This record gives sequence, structure tokens and C-alpha cells, in this order.
Amino acid sequence: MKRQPLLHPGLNLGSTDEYSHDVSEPIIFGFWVFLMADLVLFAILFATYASMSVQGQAGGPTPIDVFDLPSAFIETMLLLTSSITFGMASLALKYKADSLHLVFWLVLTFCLGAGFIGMELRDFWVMIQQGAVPQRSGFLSSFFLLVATHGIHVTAGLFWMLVLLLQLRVFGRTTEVKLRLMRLALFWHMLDIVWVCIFTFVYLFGVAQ
Amino acid sequence: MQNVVSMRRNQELPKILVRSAGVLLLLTSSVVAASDGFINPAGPVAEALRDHLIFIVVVMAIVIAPLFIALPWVLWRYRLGTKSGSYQPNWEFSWPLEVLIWGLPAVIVGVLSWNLWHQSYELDPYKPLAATEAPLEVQAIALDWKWVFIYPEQDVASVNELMIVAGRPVRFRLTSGTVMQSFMIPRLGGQIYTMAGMVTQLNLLASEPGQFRGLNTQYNGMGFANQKFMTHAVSQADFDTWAVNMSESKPPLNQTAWAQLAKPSVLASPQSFGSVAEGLFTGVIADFTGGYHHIKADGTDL
Amino acid sequence: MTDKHVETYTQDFRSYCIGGLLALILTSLAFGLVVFEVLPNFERLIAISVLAVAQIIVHFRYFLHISWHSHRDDLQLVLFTSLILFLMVGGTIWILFNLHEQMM
Amino acid sequence: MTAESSFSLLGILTAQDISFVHTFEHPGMSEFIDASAGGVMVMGGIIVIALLTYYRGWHALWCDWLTSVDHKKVGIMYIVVAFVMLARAIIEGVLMRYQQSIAVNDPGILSPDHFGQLFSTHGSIMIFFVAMPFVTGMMNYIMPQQIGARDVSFPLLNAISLWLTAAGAALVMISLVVGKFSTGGWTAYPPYTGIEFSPGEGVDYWIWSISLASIGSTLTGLNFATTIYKNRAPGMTLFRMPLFCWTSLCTSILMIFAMAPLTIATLMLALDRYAGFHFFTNDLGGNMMNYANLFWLFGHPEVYILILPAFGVFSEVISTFSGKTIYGYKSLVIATMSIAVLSFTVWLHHFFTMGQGANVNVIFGIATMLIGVPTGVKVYDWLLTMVRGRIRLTTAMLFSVMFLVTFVIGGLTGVILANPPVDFAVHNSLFLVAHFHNMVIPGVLFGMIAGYQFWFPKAFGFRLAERWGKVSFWCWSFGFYLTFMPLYVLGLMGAMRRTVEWFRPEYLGWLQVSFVGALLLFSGFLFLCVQLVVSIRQRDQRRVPAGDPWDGRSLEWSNSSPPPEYNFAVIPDVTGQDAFTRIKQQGQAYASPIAYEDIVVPKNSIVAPVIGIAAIMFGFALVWHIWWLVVFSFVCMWGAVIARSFVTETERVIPASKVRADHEAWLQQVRECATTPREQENTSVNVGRAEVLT
Ligand code: HEA
Ligand code: HEA
Ligand code: CUA
Ligand SMILES: [Cu+2]
Repeated sequence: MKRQPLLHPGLNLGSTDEYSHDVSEPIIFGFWVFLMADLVLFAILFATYASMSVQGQAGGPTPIDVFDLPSAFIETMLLLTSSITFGMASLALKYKADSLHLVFWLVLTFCLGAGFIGMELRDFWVMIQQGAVPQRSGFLSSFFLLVATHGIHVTAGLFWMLVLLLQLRVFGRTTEVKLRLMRLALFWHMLDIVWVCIFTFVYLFGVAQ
Repeated sequence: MQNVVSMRRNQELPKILVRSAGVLLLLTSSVVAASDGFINPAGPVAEALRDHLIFIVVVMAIVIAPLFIALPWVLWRYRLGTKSGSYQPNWEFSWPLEVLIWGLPAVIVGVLSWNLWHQSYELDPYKPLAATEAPLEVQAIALDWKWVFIYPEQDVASVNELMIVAGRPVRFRLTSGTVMQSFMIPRLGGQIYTMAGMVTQLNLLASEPGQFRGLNTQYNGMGFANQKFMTHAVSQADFDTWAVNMSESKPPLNQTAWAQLAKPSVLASPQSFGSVAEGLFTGVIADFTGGYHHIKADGTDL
Repeated sequence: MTDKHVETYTQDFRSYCIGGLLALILTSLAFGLVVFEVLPNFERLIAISVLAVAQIIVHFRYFLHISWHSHRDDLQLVLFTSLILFLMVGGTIWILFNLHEQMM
Repeated sequence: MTAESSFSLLGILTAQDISFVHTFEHPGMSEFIDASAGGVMVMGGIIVIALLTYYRGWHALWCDWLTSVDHKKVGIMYIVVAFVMLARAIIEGVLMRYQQSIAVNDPGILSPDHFGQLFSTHGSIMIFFVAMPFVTGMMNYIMPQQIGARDVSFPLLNAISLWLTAAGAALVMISLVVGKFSTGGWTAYPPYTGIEFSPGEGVDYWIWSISLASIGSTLTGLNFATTIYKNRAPGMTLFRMPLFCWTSLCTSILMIFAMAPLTIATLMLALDRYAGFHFFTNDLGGNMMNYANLFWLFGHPEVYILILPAFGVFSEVISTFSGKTIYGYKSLVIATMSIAVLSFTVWLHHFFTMGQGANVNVIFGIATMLIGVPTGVKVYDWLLTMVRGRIRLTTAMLFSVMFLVTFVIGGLTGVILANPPVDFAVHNSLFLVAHFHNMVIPGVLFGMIAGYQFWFPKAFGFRLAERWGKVSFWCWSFGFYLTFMPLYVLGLMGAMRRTVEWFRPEYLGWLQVSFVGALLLFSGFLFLCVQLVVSIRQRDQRRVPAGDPWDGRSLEWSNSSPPPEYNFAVIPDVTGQDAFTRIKQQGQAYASPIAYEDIVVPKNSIVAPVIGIAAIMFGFALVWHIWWLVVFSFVCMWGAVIARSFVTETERVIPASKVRADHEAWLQQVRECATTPREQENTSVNVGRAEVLT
């Protein structure tokens, strides 16, 4: 190899598709910067939740009253598995010449993600049935905003996946589509990290206290 | 000749500055003496604040004054076409200077920080003032656009008028029945926010009898500019007489009177109340924090 | 560094598998701690926090492929972000709890 | 939100909300001023449209500007937005000064409500729609050229950021005619701005215009940071970048991290207002203190977002007009970075008086003062840059010098405010108002004006008239001191901010002086306009086609004025700091390159205007609860993005032959130009080729 290979975070295409790797440099970096800005957004929501879940219950339901821990656990498992399947999709993107594997893994990821969203909506519904609506207290306002913001991100990721599946169909595996898939992968894995924090600091903490 | 002209031009600007600053300072000090800001203190807190301010300015002058002196000199000495200063377009670094320009401000900030540390604890508004007498307790409630003062020990209340004892510390406990506001009596000391459902504290003292303006400093709508009150610092004897007169002659601050006060309005003149409904102050706070039923899991209680 | 970062399928595959496995295990552990009420209350909170941090590191390492081999810019970015997040979250929590204590 | 309003075609909008109708029905001085302002705006819009139609400018406007993704045009458009908004915000400033100067024991001419709207729009506009677009535009125009890049990393995203900012600005302007603006100040503290105490559309206008702008800024930050990290010319290492690029980088980083808290705070406030959430309400567990916390988590870094680019400009201007390398380059870089990082550690100093413990105040107070150290280093580095130089007091330089003098006064008062005990006494007072105007006017605005004087010839190909520039400068300087020094005094005398009427006769004199000062400031602004008009008329004597009128030191001066759309015919190879000065001294300036290559530039795109217009509709619809339009415009925005991702032909190639022809023609022209000695740079001798001293 002539030049020192540059490794950006995420799966590098360098060893199989050098051209795409070369142009990916600023684009992936830019996307990382975006992810970091997004992470700040979540961090602020976490900090707000941290205070409101304790100080803002207003005599209303407390975390332990309304959280369905097993359900959250299953959601976590779904999302984690979807990260692994997206990993497999990335591998297919990098190493497999055909799109079949890629599409298979993406569709699987989509289903897992959709399952996650479905369960989350069910959880919300149950809470609302119990009267634990966001209008009830500061704690619930901040809970719904934090968790729903994550949910909206996942939903956006699902839409994005659909668009990319369409693009795979229309354009095939062009550099542009590849780079978009790589960005979606980063987005997806990052949402996982955010969820791990939600699971731990919202659900587990809420119930453990 | 030409030199003189360009010198004049080059120095015009800083010179004017220095002069106007001087004039300003003079004017300031004379006007300030007559003003009712903390700069003309009427109590130990405001006095400490003023001294702290002066201390900062003096210490900062050590690093700021050199700029005012050096800048005109540099502009003059290194102007285009001069023969005076050497021209070294690539001169870009010097360790001694570097150490100086990082070091000196760092030392100054160190000194200021030390001072800040001590003063902040010393002048913490929650901290009771050192005095032999027990402080006078006053509960202040911010409303739109008026201040309600309750004197729990005397069981009287006044609106838009504050009566305190000269020479005796006052301990305020403050809350708000509406939006966030900020309570301040400039000549006595600093301000503190008042917020619904919460209690903040402030300790002040007026050294001498007198009248001091107080106000809300945090914008809260149409009546903001009119939300002011007069503080009367009087002797203990006068204060006691006043309190007794109040309880004998003024109407009670009951729920009806309170409901009237709580409506947004600007009062034409201060009001007084001869007795205060039990637990009014805590009630105002509880309005925003308590009184909720604990929700049941099945939601029947919502 | 001996290898020139020319990854092979097996290497990459293994990376995702290890990551996935670790992630699932760590989550289950934390869940187990809470459900079965292992450890006293405070220690339990500490334990699940540690597990969460470990899991975040796992995700960064195996899914997002951030490591000391990464491009310097990206690593700097992530580290700098961590610093800012720490300041913002830490500061906010400190301030709000302090205010709460002083006023309620 | 009643049932019928949710389904009505116009939401809760009624004829009563149009300011003209309102004024007609409730005449009064305050209403009259309000309606005239609206009238002026509408008239201005109509005149612009008429002129464009008359001169058949629509096509050019659309094709050359509005759809353009060229960073230079985007930059100029940012500055135009800033300029339009500025015109409104200055007048509001002067109006407020007038009101206060007559309102001693007298209601004056403005109703309290109108005054509330004035300081709210003035503050919000000045920060978000004047200062922000101004610095963003400046960075847009200059930074890519200084690092030797052809454009920013994501040109389309750049245009989208511009349009989002412009959409926010448009919403504020619309509020002049349709409905009212918030009275909550630029900080919009709840619970006052909550639905209970501020029903109506005002706060909603604030929320959505600020949100749009903040998203635009986040995207800008991300774009610039990537550009600086990834698009530098070969050899342009980070530590060879001009300081303006360093400050741009730090500003971008601040934008990336600091906008999120604002976005979240406004979102929460919106949820409180629209959906009955309890983030900042008085009851049910809401906590308004968190709003203050979040707002300033953004708000403090924000003021450094504004000042850092100005610092960059001063570095360039002072070094160039001293004919000398910047003193202490590394220490300036380190200082800039320290300021950027430290700015995330001090936000609590805006609410020292909220009631937290002394320990919290102490930590944040000390952190705040620490910023004084790197700032002081910068100040003295600039001073030392002049030492052993040859200083030319051009307009840009005068502004820079006056900045140094005045800024330290503002810094001094900043340090005073950083001491919690003293802040308890002057918080919310005119002392504070004086402090921050002392930072934003001599700091940010002087910086931007200096940059404008400095780079104008680069952007438009001719120099500005120095004489008018200097007249304006003196008005600005005296105006500033006259306006704001009295406010310091008033603050110490216990006069508070946001006050529509006073009751202390001793304030009167100071207030009147301050008003005179404001008029002077305003005339300073007018003289800047005069300067522009005069310069345009004399443009033929003022042309600088060779592109280097000031003996510039960085790469942007090495190409023509105005530069070609691709900036550099051939990407330069950089060998050190002060890249262009080096090239000149080595005698390699204006040499023909060995080879030319095809240049790929992005094509124009309608995506950004579509998003921008949809964003205006989106904001407007949210303010007036026109739900169908909310959905529609939201779909439009994202539809445009998705549709764009299916477009494959997004770039255009400029063939090497054309690049060669243009560039060689320009080089030929430059070689024929006489060189200008520095003494004559403000005469018509100066055609943009600087004399090189060896
Ligand atoms: C960038 C910020 C900025 C700027 C420039 C200004 C400029 C001015 N401000 Fe400012 N002001 C604020 C930010 C700013 N302000 C903020 C944030 C608030 C707080 C709001 C609140 O309470 O929430 C405030 C509040 C405020 C008040 C209310 C004080 C109170 O609360 O009682 C007043 C009152 O007089 C005032 C006056 C003025 C005046 C007279 C000017 C000007 O007239 C000064 C002169 C400026 C100009 C004339 C324009 C500059 C011209 C250029 C840059 C042109 C150069 C460019 C080209 C030619 C391309 N301001
Ligand atoms: C561009 C804008 C800008 C800049 C650069 C600054 C710079 C600084 N500001 Fe300012 N500030 C504002 C804009 C700005 N500010 C605004 C808009 C508000 C009010 C918002 C509102 O409420 O509406 C505000 C409010 C504000 C407050 C809150 C006051 C209150 O609400 O009660 C404080 C308190 O600490 C503060 C401090 C400082 C300090 C310490 C600096 C420092 O960065 C200054 C550093 C500079 C120097 C110190 C001078 C040069 C240094 C030397 C010559 C070396 C020697 C120095 C030392 C040894 C210390 N500012
Ligand atoms: Cu605000 Cu307690
Ligand atoms: Cu600040």
C-alpha cells in the first residue's frame, strides 16, 4: 500500500472499494459532527430528566408506578439485535458483490426497528391509560420528551432505510448510496447508545430506587 | 511640522478618551453621592458591595492601564513613514513578553478569585448578618405588580410599603404568587429572585433611619415599571408603635383581600393590613407544590 | 502497528459478533441486577451505571469502530464531545439540585 | 386552542391581528408607530418587487443568487439579511433610547406593551438576525478562500442554513404586520412567557423564529468545522491557518455544541404552550430555573460565537495594516481555544441571583474571570503585533484600535459582573445593559465593520471611500461612549433594564446624553450607507482588479477581485504561515501555473429556497395554529430533501481550457498593473497590486 490508510470511525470501505473510501472522508466526518451535536441534544434531555424525575413528580405517579421494565428490556434486546443485523448489512455492503445479502439484512433491521417502535408505542399507550400523561407532571413531561425524541429518531431512521432501499433498487450500489448507508449505520448504532442510557438511567434507575 | 500633524492625529483618539473618562468619573462621583443606588450605601451589605466593586476596578487597572498608555505610544512610534522605531516585519515572538502577558493576568485573576471566594461566602444573601439582635422576620410575596410584606411576629402586613428597624438586621423570606421576580432595595444591598412554589432568602440591614426605594428588577409585564415600594427604616420604638397601630386600625388580610391583591394591577397607593390569615405565606407556596392526590395505578384518582 | 488496517471479512465479522454478544450480556446483567435486587440499593445503582458505561464503550469500539487506531480528528471529536457533555450534564444536575436544596 | 380553531382554514388568525386594522380601530401613538413600521416594511417590500420587475431582475436574482450554493454568494446573502434586519433593530434601539430619555415621571410615547415588544425584537434581532448572520456571512465568504478551498464541504447544506436563518428573520418581520411579537425579551424567561401569563401569538413568534435560526446555525457550524478539518489546501496545516480561520473553527465548534440547549429549551417552552406540558410552569412540577439554565448554557457560548470571528477579523486587519506578521501566533491560537472551551463552564453567571449556594456561585464566578486571561493575552498580542510594524490608520484599522481601547472597558465591567456579590447589586440594571453593548458594539459590530471595510474590495472589486468611512468611525466612537457610558452610571444609581418609565428626576440628564449618543450612532450608520453609495458611484476610480489592495498576507488576496466562482484556478501549495506574503516575497506571485485541470463545481439548486419558503410557512402556521399548513410545509421540507437525494447530476464541470483562458487573462492584466506603495493605497494609484518590500 502506498499511502497511509485513513481510518474513519465506522466500517471503512477502504480494503474493498478504494474510491468510495477516498471520497467518504469529509462526508463521514461531517456526519460524525452531526451525531455529536445530536448527542448534546440528548444529553440536555437526560440532564433535564435527571432533575425532573426527582423534583417534578408533583404528587403524581412516580417512575416505579408507571414503568414496565420487562417491556423495556425486550425493547432493548430488539434494538441491540437490530444493531447486530445492521452490522451484518454493513459487512454485506463491504464484502458481498450482490445486493441480496444487503437487502436481506436491511429488511431484517427494519423489522426489528419497527418492532421496537411498536412496543414503545404500546408502553406509551398503557401509561396514558393509567393517567400518566405528559400533562400530569414535570417528571412525565420530561420522560415523554426524552423517550419520544429517541423514538422519533428511530422512526426517522426507518424512513431513511426505506428511502435507501428504494435507492438501492434505482441506482444500485453506487458510491453515493454506499455512503448514505454508511451514515445510516452510524446513526443507527448511535441511537443504540442513546437507548442504552435511557434503559439504564431512566428505566433501571427509576425502578431500582 | 508634518510630524506634529500626524502626531496630533495619532494621539487624538486616546487623548480624547482619557479626558472624557476623567470628566465622566468626576461627574459620576458627584451624582452618585446623591443617587439611590448601592453606590451610595445605607447599610453594611451595600457598603461591602461597593468596596468590592472598587477593589476589582483598582486591581484590574494594573493590567488595563498599560494598554491605554502603550497603545497611543505604539501608534505614534510605528506609524507609516516614521524613522523612529525599527521595522521588523518578521518579529513575532519573545519569551519574556509572553510570560508577562500570560502571567500577569493570571496573577491578577488569582487575586481576584481569592477575593471573590471570600466575599461570596461572606456576602451570601442567605447568611444571617452578624448582629447582637435577632433579625426582624419579613415574608415577601411578589405579585403582579406589587409587593406584599408580612411581618409574622407582629401579625401585620403591608403592600408596596416596607417598614424595618434601623440598626436591626432583617431576614427576608421571599416567594412569588406569579411569575419570577427579583427583589431589591438598592441602597441596602443586592437582589434575589422570587419564584412560585419556592422560598429564597435575603439578609439586609439599614444602618440609619431613612427612606429607601425598593423594586422588582425582573421584567414581568405591563406594570413592571410601576412595581416599586418605599422602605422606611425607623427606630425600634417607632416600629412597635406602627405595628400596634396597624393591628388596631387596619382590616385583616384574609382570603377575600388576598384574592383581590392577587389580581394583576398597579396600586395607586400602599395598603396595610392589621392581621394576616393563618399560614398565608406557606399557603401561597403550597398552591404551586402541594395539594395533589397521589395518583393510583388504575388512574381512578385523576 | 504491524497490520496496515486491511481488514478481512472474518475480522470485521468477528468484531460485530463480539460487540453484539457483549452488549446483550451487559444489558442482561444490568437488568438482572435490578429485577433480582442483587446488592444494596446504592451499590446497585453504581453497578448498573458501570455496566452502562462499559456497554457504551463496547458499542463505540465494536459497532462504531472507534479506537486508538482511528483517525485523530474523529477521536478528538469524540473526546471533546465527551468533555462538553460532562460539563453540561454535570453542571446542570449540580445547579438544579443545589437550587432545589436551597429553596424547597 | 379551541375545537373550531383547530379546523379553521386560517387557524386563530383574524383580521384584528393585522396591525393596520388594529391601529385603525384603536388609534394611539404607540399603535401608530407600530403600524408605520409595518407600513414601511410592506412598502419597502413592494418597492423592491417593483424595482426588480422594472429592471427585469427576477431572473438574475433567482439564477445568480437565490438558488446559488457558491459560498461567496451565500456569504453575501447572509450579510444582506443582516443588513435588512439591522435597519429595523437600530431604529428600535434609538426609539427605546428616545422613550427612556423623555419618560421621567411621564409615560412618554410608547405603551408598556409596545416597549416590551421593542426590547424583545431589538435583542432577538440583533443577536440572531444581525450579529449571527453577519459573522456567518463573513466566515462564509472569507474562510474557504483563506484555507485554499474551492468551497465549503457541503455547499447545498450551506445554502439551506442560510435559508433557514432567513426564514426565521422573515417570521420576525411578519410579526410586525400580522399579530404581535413576544414581550419576554431575547431571553424569554418563563413562566412569564408561558401560556398562562403570555397568551397569544407573541411568544410563539419568538419560539419559531429562534428555532429556525438555531437549526440553521447548527448546520453552519457542522459545515464549517468539516471544511476546516477536511478541505484545506495541501501544506495548509492547522498551525499555518490565518487566525480568522482559527476563530472560525472555534466558533463553529461552539455552534455545534451550544445551539442544542437552545433548541431544546424552545422546544420545551413550545410543548408547555401548545400541549400543556410542565417543563417550566409554576405548578405541577415545572421548573423554570431549568429554562434559565438551558438558555444560558446556550446564551453564554453564543456571545463568544459572536465575538470570536470579530477577534479573527481584528487579527487579520491589525497584522495587515501594521505590515507585519502577527505577534504570538501560537499563543493567540491557544488563547482562542481556551476561550472556546472555557465558555462552556461559566453559564451560571447570568443567574447568580437565583438563590443557589455560595459554593456554586464561587466556582462559576472564578471560571468566568479565568476567561479574562486568554482575552487579555489576545489584547496584548494585538498590541505587540503593531510594535515594530509600520501602521496605517485606515478605516478598518481605526475600528480595530478603537475596539482595543473600548473592549477592555467592557471586559472590566464583565469581570465586575463575574463577582457574585457585586452582580447581586447590578444584575438586571442598566449597568448590565451597558456592559453587553460595550462588548457587542465595539467588539462584534466594529469587528464586522472593520472586516467589511477590509474585504469589500475583495468581494466587489473596488475600494470604499476612506473619508466617509472615517467620518462614520468618529460618529460610532463618540456615539458609543455617549450612549453607553451614562448607562453604566445609571445602573450604579439603581436604574433597571426594560423599564418604560422612570420616577427619579436625577436620571434625566444621563438619559438625555444617552439619547444624543444614540443619534450619533445612528448617523454613524447613515455615513456607512453614504460611504457605500459614494463608493459605488466612484467605482471606476476605485477598482482593484489585481486583487491585493492592502498588501494582504493570506491566500484570499492572491486571486482576482472579485474572485472567480471556483476561487483558485489551481489550488495553491502552502509552505508556511502568511501564505501569500511568502509567495510574494519569494517572487512567485502571479506566476503562471504549470498545468490546469477541469474544475468541478456544484450546480445551483432550488432545494434551499424551497426549504426556506416552506420553513416560513411552517413557522407561520405553527404560530397561528393552521394545522393543515403545518403538515403540508413539513412534508414539503422533507420531500425536498428526499427528492434531492434522487438527483444525480448535481455538479458541473468547468473545462481546463476555460480556466486557463480566464486565469491567464487576469495574470496578464496584473502584470501590467503598477505596484502601489503603502503611502498611496488610498488613492486611485491603487489598482490592487501591492509593492513588495524585500
Ligand atoms: C448585537 C447586538 C446589539 C446591538 C448592535 C445593539 C445596538 C443598540 N442597542 Fe441594544 N440590545 C441588545 C443587543 C444589541 N443592541 C440586546 C441583546 C438587548 C437586550 C434585550 C432584552 O432586554 O431582552 C438590547 C437592549 C437594548 C435596550 C433596552 C435596554 C433596557 O432593557 O432598558 C436599549 C435601549 O436603549 C438598546 C439600545 C441600543 C442602541 C441605541 C443600539 C444601536 O443603535 C447602536 C448602534 C448600532 C447600529 C447603528 C447598527 C450597527 C451597524 C452596522 C453593523 C453596519 C455595518 C455594516 C455594513 C455597512 C455592512 N438595546
Ligand atoms: C460579544 C459579547 C460579549 C462578550 C465578549 C462578553 C464578555 C464577558 N462577559 Fe458578558 N454579556 C454579554 C455579552 C458579552 N459578554 C451579554 C449580551 C450579556 C447579557 C445578556 C442579557 O442578560 O440579556 C452579558 C452578561 C454578562 C454577565 C451576567 C450579568 C448579569 O446578568 O447579572 C456577566 C457576569 O459575569 C458577564 C461577564 C463577562 C465577562 C467576564 C466577559 C469576558 O469575556 C471579558 C474578557 C475581557 C477582558 C477581561 C478585557 C481584556 C483583558 C485584559 C486587558 C487582561 C486583564 C484581565 C484580567 C486580569 C481579568 N457578562
Ligand atoms: Cu427557582 Cu427555586
Ligand atoms: Cu455570559
